[in-house]
Amino acid sequence: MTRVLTYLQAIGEALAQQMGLDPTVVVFGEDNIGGTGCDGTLGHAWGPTQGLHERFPDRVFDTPITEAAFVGAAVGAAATGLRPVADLLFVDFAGVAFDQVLNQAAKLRYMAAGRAGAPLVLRAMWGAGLRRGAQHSQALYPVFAHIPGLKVVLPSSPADAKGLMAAAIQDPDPVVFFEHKMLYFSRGEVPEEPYVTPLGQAAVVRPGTDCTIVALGRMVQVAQEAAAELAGTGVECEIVDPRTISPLDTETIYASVRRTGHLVVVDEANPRCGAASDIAGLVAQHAFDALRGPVRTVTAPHAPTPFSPVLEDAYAPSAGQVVAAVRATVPYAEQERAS
Amino acid sequence: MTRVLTYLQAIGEALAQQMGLDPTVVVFGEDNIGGTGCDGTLGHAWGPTQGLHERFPDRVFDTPITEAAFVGAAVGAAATGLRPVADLLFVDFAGVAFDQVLNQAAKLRYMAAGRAGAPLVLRAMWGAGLRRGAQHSQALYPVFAHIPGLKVVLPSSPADAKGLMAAAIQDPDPVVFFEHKMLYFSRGEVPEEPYVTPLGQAAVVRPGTDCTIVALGRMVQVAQEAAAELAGTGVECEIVDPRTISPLDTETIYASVRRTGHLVVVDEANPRCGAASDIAGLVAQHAFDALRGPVRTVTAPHAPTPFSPVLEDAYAPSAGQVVAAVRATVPYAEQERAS
Amino acid sequence: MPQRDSTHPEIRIYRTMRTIRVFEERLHAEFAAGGVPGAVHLYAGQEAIAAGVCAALADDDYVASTHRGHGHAIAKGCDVTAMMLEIHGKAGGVCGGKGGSMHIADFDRGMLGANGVAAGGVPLSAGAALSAKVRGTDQVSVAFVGDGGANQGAFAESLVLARVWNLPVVFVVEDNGYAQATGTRFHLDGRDVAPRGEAVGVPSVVVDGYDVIAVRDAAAEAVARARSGGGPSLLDCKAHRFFGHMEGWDQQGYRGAGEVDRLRSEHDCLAIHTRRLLADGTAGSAELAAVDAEVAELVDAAVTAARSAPDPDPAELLTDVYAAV
Amino acid sequence: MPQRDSTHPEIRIYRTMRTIRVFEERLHAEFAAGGVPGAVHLYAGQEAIAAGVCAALADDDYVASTHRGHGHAIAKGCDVTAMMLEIHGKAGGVCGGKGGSMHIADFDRGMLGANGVAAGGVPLSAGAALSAKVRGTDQVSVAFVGDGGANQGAFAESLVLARVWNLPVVFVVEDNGYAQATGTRFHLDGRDVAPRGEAVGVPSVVVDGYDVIAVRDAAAEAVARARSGGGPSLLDCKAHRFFGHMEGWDQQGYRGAGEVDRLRSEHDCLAIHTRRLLADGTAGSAELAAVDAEVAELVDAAVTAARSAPDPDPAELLTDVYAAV
Ligand SMILES: Cc1ncc(C[n+]2csc(CCOP(=O)(O)OP(=O)(O)O)c2C)c(N)n1
Ligand SMILES: Cc1ncc(C[n+]2csc(CCOP(=O)(O)OP(=O)(O)O)c2C)c(N)n1
Ligand SMILES: [Mg+2]
Ligand SMILES: [Mg+2]
Repeated sequence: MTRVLTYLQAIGEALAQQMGLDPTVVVFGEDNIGGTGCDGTLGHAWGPTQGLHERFPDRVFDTPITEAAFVGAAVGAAATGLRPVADLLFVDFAGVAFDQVLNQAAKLRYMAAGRAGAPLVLRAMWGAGLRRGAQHSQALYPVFAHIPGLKVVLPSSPADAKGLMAAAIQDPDPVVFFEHKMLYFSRGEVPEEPYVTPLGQAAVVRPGTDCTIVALGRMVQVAQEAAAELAGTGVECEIVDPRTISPLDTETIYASVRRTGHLVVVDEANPRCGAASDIAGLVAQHAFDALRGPVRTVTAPHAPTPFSPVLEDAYAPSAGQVVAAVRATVPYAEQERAS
Repeated sequence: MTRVLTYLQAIGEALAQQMGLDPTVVVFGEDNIGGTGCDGTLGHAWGPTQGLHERFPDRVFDTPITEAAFVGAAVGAAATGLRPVADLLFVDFAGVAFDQVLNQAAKLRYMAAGRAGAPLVLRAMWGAGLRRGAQHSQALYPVFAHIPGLKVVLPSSPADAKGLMAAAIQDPDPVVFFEHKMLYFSRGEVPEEPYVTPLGQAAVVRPGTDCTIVALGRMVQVAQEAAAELAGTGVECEIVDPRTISPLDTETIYASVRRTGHLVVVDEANPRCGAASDIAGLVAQHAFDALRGPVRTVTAPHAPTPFSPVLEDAYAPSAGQVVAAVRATVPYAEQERAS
Repeated sequence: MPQRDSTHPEIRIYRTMRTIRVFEERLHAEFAAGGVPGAVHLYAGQEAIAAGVCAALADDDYVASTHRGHGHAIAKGCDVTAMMLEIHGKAGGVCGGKGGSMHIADFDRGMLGANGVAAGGVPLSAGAALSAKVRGTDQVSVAFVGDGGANQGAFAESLVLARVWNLPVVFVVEDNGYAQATGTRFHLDGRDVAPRGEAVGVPSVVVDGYDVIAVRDAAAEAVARARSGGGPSLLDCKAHRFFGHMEGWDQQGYRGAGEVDRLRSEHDCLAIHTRRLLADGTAGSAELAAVDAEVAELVDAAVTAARSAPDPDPAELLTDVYAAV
Repeated sequence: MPQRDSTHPEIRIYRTMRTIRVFEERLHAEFAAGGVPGAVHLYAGQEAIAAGVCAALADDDYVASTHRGHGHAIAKGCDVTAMMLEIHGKAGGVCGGKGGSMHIADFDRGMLGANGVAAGGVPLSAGAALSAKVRGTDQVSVAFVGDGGANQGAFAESLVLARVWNLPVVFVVEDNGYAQATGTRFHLDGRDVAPRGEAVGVPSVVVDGYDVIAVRDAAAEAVARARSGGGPSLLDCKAHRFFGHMEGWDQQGYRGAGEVDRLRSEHDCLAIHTRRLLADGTAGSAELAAVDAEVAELVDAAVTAARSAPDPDPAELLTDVYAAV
């Protein structure tokens, strides 16, 4: 009895189920109900909150374009008994609410020595591919992962999206939940009943012996394509999807590198102080002895996202780049032995 | 004819000299003149802008507490002929102006395909040690270094502070200039005439053969202490101060690691997606063959900055931690051979 | 451009409005046909605001725009073909194809850029005004912002900064009734934005945004105030949009039955201006028809150019992050 | 606390004000003597605002505070010794020594925290109001903000959000004449903040912040409005501070000659309240002297405790980043 949902539907289902299970869960953001016309009729939400308002009319709210206020309100509400799920729309808009994330949500528990917390979820669309230009296409999770006190979730499949959203809502700490806009209509099997995918547990989404590929978000798909191509030439890659970049399941990564001896990290974010170099640096520190060749990172360039389709298509890492990176790190000898 | 200035004075001298050289340089921020009393008398600025208003009354401004507006105004002014130096006070306050840095200043040139730019300097006090608590003690430069389009400067000495500020003001792109609050009253020789310390050029502040220590900002001092202690036991460390974290002078770092075979990165920022792991990751990728042992990073913990002096003193890396990291990476055999 | 200068100013305004209208209606059709990438927010219906405000500006004055920026760009004199190429992401676009509809900018024309962030451009405009003031020119800067964007902190802060620094800036609120699907009845609590300006000492007026002459006159007064050292002003202009929030995004289910039809039949700023020009004899219908023909040709040529223009060189991906050294 | 309840409310207010005053004067002396770490922003002079507002609140109502937060915390019922320990960074501090003066919080008392970011706490307060509303309690939330912080976008946005969501929140502007060294004459253009509330539909009044009864009455009206579903209000309270912006930081050179002396002699809210209590017979001087003695002892004991309290366990550095698992 398998059931297939889109990533978008899976997130929506998690929201609905968690609201059903916990009356303190509230959901808000711009057009999360779907707007109100001049004559007072309610509109229809476009994204994962579609239909929620009909089921939970007292717990889904539209907001004016006041991200600093409503993200801050999520913090205040979370510290006083609610579990808010606030919607930033594009993660790029975190800029206008950043103080409330950086200085309020992330630090509240620490500054209060644990006597309060901010169990909120901040939803944010991210990633390149939709021709939205530099201010609507960023990854930015490295910025959030840098901040102690936050958890940062990057689902790559519908099933994970549902389970991780459930976990994020139930988590006692603030979670930034990244939804890749190019995955919204990707499809996959999703169990119907509520379930939780724990934060901080990586998934080995493809086993392999020759090279570890750590891939994040949409890059998991790209890594799969690359791995399939490499398998054709006898190189078996193991793909690890961390699923949450903070906390990071380093043990699964180190264990994989210990098996394969090689590491390629594929990350759609910008390279400097990014997730790829973070993982590369951690491995160089804690699993150095396992490495039989240089670590390779494949990332977006150190550049904003261009609008033009032809340029944007060259922006995020491609399977071809991943293949090349694996080939560059796995010595030819090994490749041949492996084949 | 040597002359000694504090770091604070050196920055002030750079501001004054560059304003003298270039009539388009303007300086503003909260109390940059020094305030205006109820009866209209002007106050005295506390920091590096002290005295500037007397010399350049038409180009130094106080601002209301409107960081989003005045940082954005710096972008608009920079794109239309001025070279603004805007003062965030504490870098922590970047949160309330972050959109203007992330989405406006950093991306303007790219989105306009190079037909305009935003040559501004954003001054920001950073770092732990002054008992200011979690919202006034952050490092945060990894967040800025992550963003393409920005340059990020971290002077560690008065002489560099002056030269780098001159370079930042003259640079055609937006520069975030980090002033460590615990270095303000540190003293050093500073040439009197205007000069420029180029962005993107690391300094080897101590030559050595056994281990490379890359240290940033105030950590350069800490690394010096550690190196002195290690020298006593026969381990000669080479200290590299990148001076700018974006652009990063990777060549000087790689060259040093190629000489020493070992790398310890000392960074006051938080560890995840931070500067230390960035440098560690880059070396593991591009100078892997030179590494004769695991990279080590010494950073603040993944925690906000605590207020209590006893806790805060344990927050930023100490010389003892650096010594331990060097000892852990440089094998005892080598240490003995070296001694 | 002496020929242009000899035209009656209100006919120049007509040309501007007509250009925007045709540009936008055409983009709507092209988008529906699948020929346009990206996020396209059409300005049709609000032409009187851009045209009226920019009619009160000099060439070297500044405007900072919104995500709904085509009208401002055209009214500020940006090249229509270069804009069309930009919207198509082509080489030769006014931003080399790197910006797209939401980031059209042309600093040579004082167009500081459309902006993907609500109210994101408002502080930039204040900065351009500061620049003019420090450089000692008499340039004025305009900040366009939507009713939704007017709720952003950056807008409120910019009003304060402009007042305190006495900047030559004009804030132009374009209250088109909606922020995405959310009506001002909800997000402005049914109120005007003008009192927010007044509250911080910025002279503010509500303006009929369907009446281009009313807009121009209000703008002229604000611009004169700014140029003469009187500091900032705010115009709260009311004019609803013809199309949905964004092409391909909404079915406008949130709009009342017949709302758009009524808008087009009763509140078409272009029709209103046309009727006035004809009624008071400023223009004859032949003259306007000639303008219409020229505009049609201009936009048609722009679309043709955009279709056949080459893509940007892939190497452009990595340029312009920083100034070339 | 039945004994406390039987005290006349205006004497309870006196006790609160007196406690704040003595706490702050003592901290000033302790800081000068070198015994206090960190950034300490004293509230003395403004006591009537915290005491008046909190007198209108119930125990389970919320307040979000500013960097100048001691007065709010004391008025909301936080333990004075735990606060003093916190300010000294000691174990047993109300935030375990991890917060310090700028982050004193006590959620059990509805004190959502002092805040190091100007206006940073205002949205939190709106969120607590939302929480009360959704949970169906009649709790009310107060957001304190300075005149300087009132220029922050987060404040403007919170006013809008509170209006649109009709939240039970009271915005209390503490206009003490300065933001650091910059006078309201400059940064508010000499204006009140109240019109900014009115502009977005939030009922707003200017209140004499030296008169604790005026503050309490205005607060009571606003709180009643909030509790009964009438939504947000704004009080724009005027009262200057006695000390500099921050201990150890400024010499107050920006303040006019004699300004502080005049303030202390003519506008001391505590003296004003004392005179009234005595004049209308609500209290006798012996009764107030008894309160004074108790307060003196309380604060003295707090300082003594703070001096001798142990430092936090160094292991605390790494706890409370996330909830313990
Ligand atoms: C800070 C921010 N929040 C949200 C958005 C998403 N968004 C894009 S346009 C829009 C509505 C803007 O409404 P308004 O300012 O009235 O302009 P209009 O679209 O009506 O011209 C929203 C919410 C954004 N671009 N920026
Ligand atoms: C966003 C932000 N900008 C700047 C500061 C630095 N700062 C701390 S207090 C202060 C003045 C605040 O003035 P006001 O709000 O009037 O409060 P007061 O100190 O007078 O009580 C400033 C500018 C800050 N804390 N937060
Ligand atoms: Mg609108
Ligand atoms: Mg003040």
